[in-house]
Amino acid sequence: MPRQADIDRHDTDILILGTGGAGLFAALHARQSAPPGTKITIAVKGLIGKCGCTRMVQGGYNVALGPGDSVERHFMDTIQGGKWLPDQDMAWKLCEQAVVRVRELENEIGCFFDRESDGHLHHKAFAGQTADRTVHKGDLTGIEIINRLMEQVLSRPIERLQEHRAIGLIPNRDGSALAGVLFIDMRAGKFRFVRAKTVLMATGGGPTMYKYHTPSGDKTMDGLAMALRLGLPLRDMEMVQFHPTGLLAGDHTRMTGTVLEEGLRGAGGQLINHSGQRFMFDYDQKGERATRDVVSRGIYTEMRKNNDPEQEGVFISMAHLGPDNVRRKFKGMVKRCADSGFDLAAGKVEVVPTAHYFMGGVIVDSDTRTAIEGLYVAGEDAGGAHGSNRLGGNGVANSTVYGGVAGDTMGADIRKMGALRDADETVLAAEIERALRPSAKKPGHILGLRQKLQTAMWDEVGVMRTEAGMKRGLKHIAEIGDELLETGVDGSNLAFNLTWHDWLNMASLTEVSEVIARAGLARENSRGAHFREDFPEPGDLESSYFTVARQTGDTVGVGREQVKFSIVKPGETVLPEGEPETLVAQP
Amino acid sequence: MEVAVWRGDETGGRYETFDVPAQDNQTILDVVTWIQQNSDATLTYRFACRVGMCGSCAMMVNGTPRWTCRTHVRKVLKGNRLQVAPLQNLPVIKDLAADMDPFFDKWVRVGGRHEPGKTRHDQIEAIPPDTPDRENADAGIECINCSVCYAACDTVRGNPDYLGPAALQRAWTIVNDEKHAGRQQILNTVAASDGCFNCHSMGNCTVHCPNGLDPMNAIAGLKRAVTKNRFKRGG
Amino acid sequence: MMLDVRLYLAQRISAMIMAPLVFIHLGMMVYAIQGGLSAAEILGRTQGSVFWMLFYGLFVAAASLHAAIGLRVIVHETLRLRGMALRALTWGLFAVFFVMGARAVMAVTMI
Amino acid sequence: MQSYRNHPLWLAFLLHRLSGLGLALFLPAHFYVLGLALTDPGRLDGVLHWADSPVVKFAEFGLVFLLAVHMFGGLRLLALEFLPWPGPQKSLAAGALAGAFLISGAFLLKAI
Ligand SMILES: Cc1cc2nc3c(=O)[nH]c(=O)nc-3n(C[C@H](O)[C@H](O)[C@H](O)COP(=O)(O)OP(=O)(O)OC[C@H]3O[C@@H](n4cnc5c(N)ncnc54)[C@H](O)[C@@H]3O)c2cc1C
Ligand code: HEM
Ligand code: SF4
Ligand code: F3S
Ligand code: FES
Repeated sequence: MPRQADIDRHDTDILILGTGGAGLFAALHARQSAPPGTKITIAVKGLIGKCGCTRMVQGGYNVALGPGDSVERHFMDTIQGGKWLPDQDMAWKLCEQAVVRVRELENEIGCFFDRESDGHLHHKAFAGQTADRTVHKGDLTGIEIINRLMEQVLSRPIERLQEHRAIGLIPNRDGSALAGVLFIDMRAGKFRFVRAKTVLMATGGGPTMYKYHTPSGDKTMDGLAMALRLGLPLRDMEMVQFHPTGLLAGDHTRMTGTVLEEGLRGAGGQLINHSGQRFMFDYDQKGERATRDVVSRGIYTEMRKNNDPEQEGVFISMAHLGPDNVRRKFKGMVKRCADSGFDLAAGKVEVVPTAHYFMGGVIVDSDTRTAIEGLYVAGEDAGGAHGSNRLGGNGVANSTVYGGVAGDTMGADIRKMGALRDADETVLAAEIERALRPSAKKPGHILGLRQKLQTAMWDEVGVMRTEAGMKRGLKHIAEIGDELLETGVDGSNLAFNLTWHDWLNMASLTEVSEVIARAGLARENSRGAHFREDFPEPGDLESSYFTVARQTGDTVGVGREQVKFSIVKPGETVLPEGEPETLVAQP
Repeated sequence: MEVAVWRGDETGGRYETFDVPAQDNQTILDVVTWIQQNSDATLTYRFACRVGMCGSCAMMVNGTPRWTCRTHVRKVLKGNRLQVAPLQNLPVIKDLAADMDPFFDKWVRVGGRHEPGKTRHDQIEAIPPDTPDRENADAGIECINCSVCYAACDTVRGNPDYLGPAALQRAWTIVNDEKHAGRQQILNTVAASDGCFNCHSMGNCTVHCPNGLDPMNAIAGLKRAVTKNRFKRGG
Repeated sequence: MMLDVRLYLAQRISAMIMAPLVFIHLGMMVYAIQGGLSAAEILGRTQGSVFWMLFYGLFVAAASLHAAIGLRVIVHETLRLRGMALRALTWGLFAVFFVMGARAVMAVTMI
Repeated sequence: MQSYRNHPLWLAFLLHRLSGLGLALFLPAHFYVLGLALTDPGRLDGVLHWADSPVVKFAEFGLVFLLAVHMFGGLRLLALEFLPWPGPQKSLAAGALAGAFLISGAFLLKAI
């Protein structure tokens, strides 16, 4: 077992965790804002720009640049979509700065978003929007954004720590500020402690503790688990967004859970249950075109009714639109399904709701500062901007806007900061011991545990929840956590040892799963993504509260805090009088 | 099925054989994952998105570079046997994980980043999507930098300094991007030795690009553009 | 260290020059070969002809340049030769080809 | 051969390279033989007679074949590089090969 003396130690000024939209933007803005000579380091669990979910963005980016659209309208949609739970200052800044950020992406970073034939930006509308607002690059918007950002970062003198996994946020001796971050250099299998004056955490959440999930494989809630252990308050932790149509291809393939795009339903795709019937109109007058949460619940209800292990999900069928037409319009999706053996154009494909996005996260102010000096959080790791529901297209807007804000804020704050802080060596030692724990135990089957956790979360803390279910869920999670602590990993060679990282992934996921269940119990109403069968009503909007979870010692406590309607109150609007309710042509 | 997997690191290695149960809807990534999760916990490989967007998972499958998360076993299985190795033309880190830095270093070296002519305070330019330049730029834009073409190119194999198909394709995109402020500079870079003129149009890149892109054609475009530019400037 | 625009153009232009020459040359061969080759026959046609001298002179120059650059590429990619050695090899090959070729042209076209 | 090379464009490349190499190796020999006319016309004749034997005929056919293959392959490349060629490069490769066979075939027929 390495002693602390064997840890590689390393100093920098600005340290950024993660290379999604938030991390990469932060690096670029930090370079623009920080005094010359500031050392910037970017550390990531995978390869720069090649991991995380920003790259996987398909639909696009919400920005109020479309004809007739306004920041006010975007803001109102965000508040209403979030069922009045969003932090309004954050939501406002999101909508306002998205305009700047998209111009920056186009003019400075080099993205090219799809155009109308006259050369102006093309905008489309996701469900839940009252204007055509989403800019995109075909259905591979994330690749365009991340590739361009990645090039900008790679070609600047920014220090890179690739395949470096953050495992602990280490405070200074008196706990008043952050000293640095403990990593595992995954390739070497060694520990590395990096001190920095400011640290941005942008590890992107990612609800991958569900049986079906969309995010990329490197995302396992490490960030939120680290924040929890540091004692930071987390909000909206019960809010897990499910995408209604994840591919169902069996539990032996990593393809399962991956998204079949929203546009399929928008274009007229039909959902068919086990008895061959369309069912969505039983749940909502918009049928398949209803919002994500509604469709997810519809599908989930049908699945429960059926309860057939042979045919778990429902089917999406496009064939009535003409296979050639479908092939042309959804080229990428059709090819992707074909690669995994399904015919989307002419046949039908089995789908399930799949955990997609995590609205909860660390409490931050609208400049990304947290409760502890030196730590900043942006992107999916930060809570508040979306409330109970994230609109399609607001995710990448959020990560890029706040990543940039974080870079600027760190660049400014660092001017006031003196020397690097010394770490609390006992916390450092404890984190190392924690990570090395499995190498002292008898190797076991980690995948089995992960499957148990994913089933427990899907069944008990999933699309539809009850008090009894979540309590059962908590019991399972606790058992799984205990079992994990007794499960070992062959530690003879820790270099690029994926199984060790699977163990660490499980540790983060189990910790955060518990918080999700506890926060779910604390919210006794149904808002957005959180649906309680025992409390199906949204409750009084005026007295809306959000949940705040915090770990003290070994226990997680969840409280409630009143939502501040700092810009607009329920029942009111910031839109000028006489504005139409929606600008989107109704089908 | 019988799966031979390359095990080792930069100092060398050998194939080890595993017996993996066949399943419907099984990709090469699933096969490799199965081995790590059920048979040999020390196996190293790389993936992220699992749906063909991140370009982290490419490996040599039966001697051909492929994205493994989107390669169905059925498509490549030969006599119930499979052979999986790390991507060639790149250094190996461990087992199936290659070091992709040289690939990205060339992406940077070619000048593959946007040089802005405008700022975030300017309006977004109206650019019709169907001009020939824009269509040329768009043709290569969906590159996921997976390195499959780079591993497939025997010119890279012979000349490790050659910029390679993906970086050159990026250069071609930029040359056609009217928003880019330094297009001449890119032409100079690719005209130098180790640039576009090393390409022998052997087409491995185009044939194997999992996204159906055509770097060979992009490089031909560069050759033409540099040549034209050369004569225009006289000598 | 490998092909830049100058070498590339030299190789492509020499190729373009050779294309028609090869056609004619091959045509001649097909024609001449009927009834067997003899020195007298060949020389009778070519000796003293300024046209053939220019024709083959150009051919030899182009081919020497073209082949030298071609070999340079192959040697670089298969034997990893680079730097001065590679440059020396290229021009050495060119010189050998060119001198031998020039001798051959003189032999068949001068009286 | 590794499977990733198993397609017409790569075969065309290989053929072009091998034929180019073959030609480059033959070139000095060819020049040497013709150069004999300058020093020793008798020996040139001898060589040319010797060239009448079927083995040498066949070798010579091979050479013309190489030249034809290389030339058509080269023209194919030039077209690919200098004309903004859209797509059908495979047929171009096949066409080049066919042309080469035509020429060298004609040569062979004549020669026999
Ligand atoms: C399939 C899919 C489609 C989507 N489509 C859309 C869409 O159309 N529109 C939209 O607005 N949003 C969409 N989203 C949501 C959007 O992608 C995310 O909300 C957003 O990109 C998150 O950005 P981020 O920078 O916070 O995190 P990410 O982009 O996920 O980046 C997180 C980074 O942190 C790294 N990391 C994780 N753990 C560690 C650790 N322990 N140490 C070091 N590094 C670590 C990761 O490797 C990664 O680099 C989609 C999401 C998915 C999964
Ligand atoms: C009609 C005549 C010819 C044409 C159109 C032609 C065309 C070409 C072209 C375009 C190339 C570049 C290939 C590449 O970069 O991949 C090439 C390479 C080459 N050529 Fe020629 N050529 C001709 C005649 C010859 C002759 C007569 C010789 C030899 C004496 C020759 C020897 C070579 C060699 C050695 C190469 C290098 C091959 C390689 O890089 O793979 N060529 N030729
Ligand atoms: S061009 Fe194709 S093969 Fe090459 S890196 Fe890009 S996507 Fe991969
Ligand atoms: S494989 Fe290589 S040689 Fe050219 S055509 Fe593609 S870059
Ligand atoms: S895992 Fe992302 S491309 Fe295969």
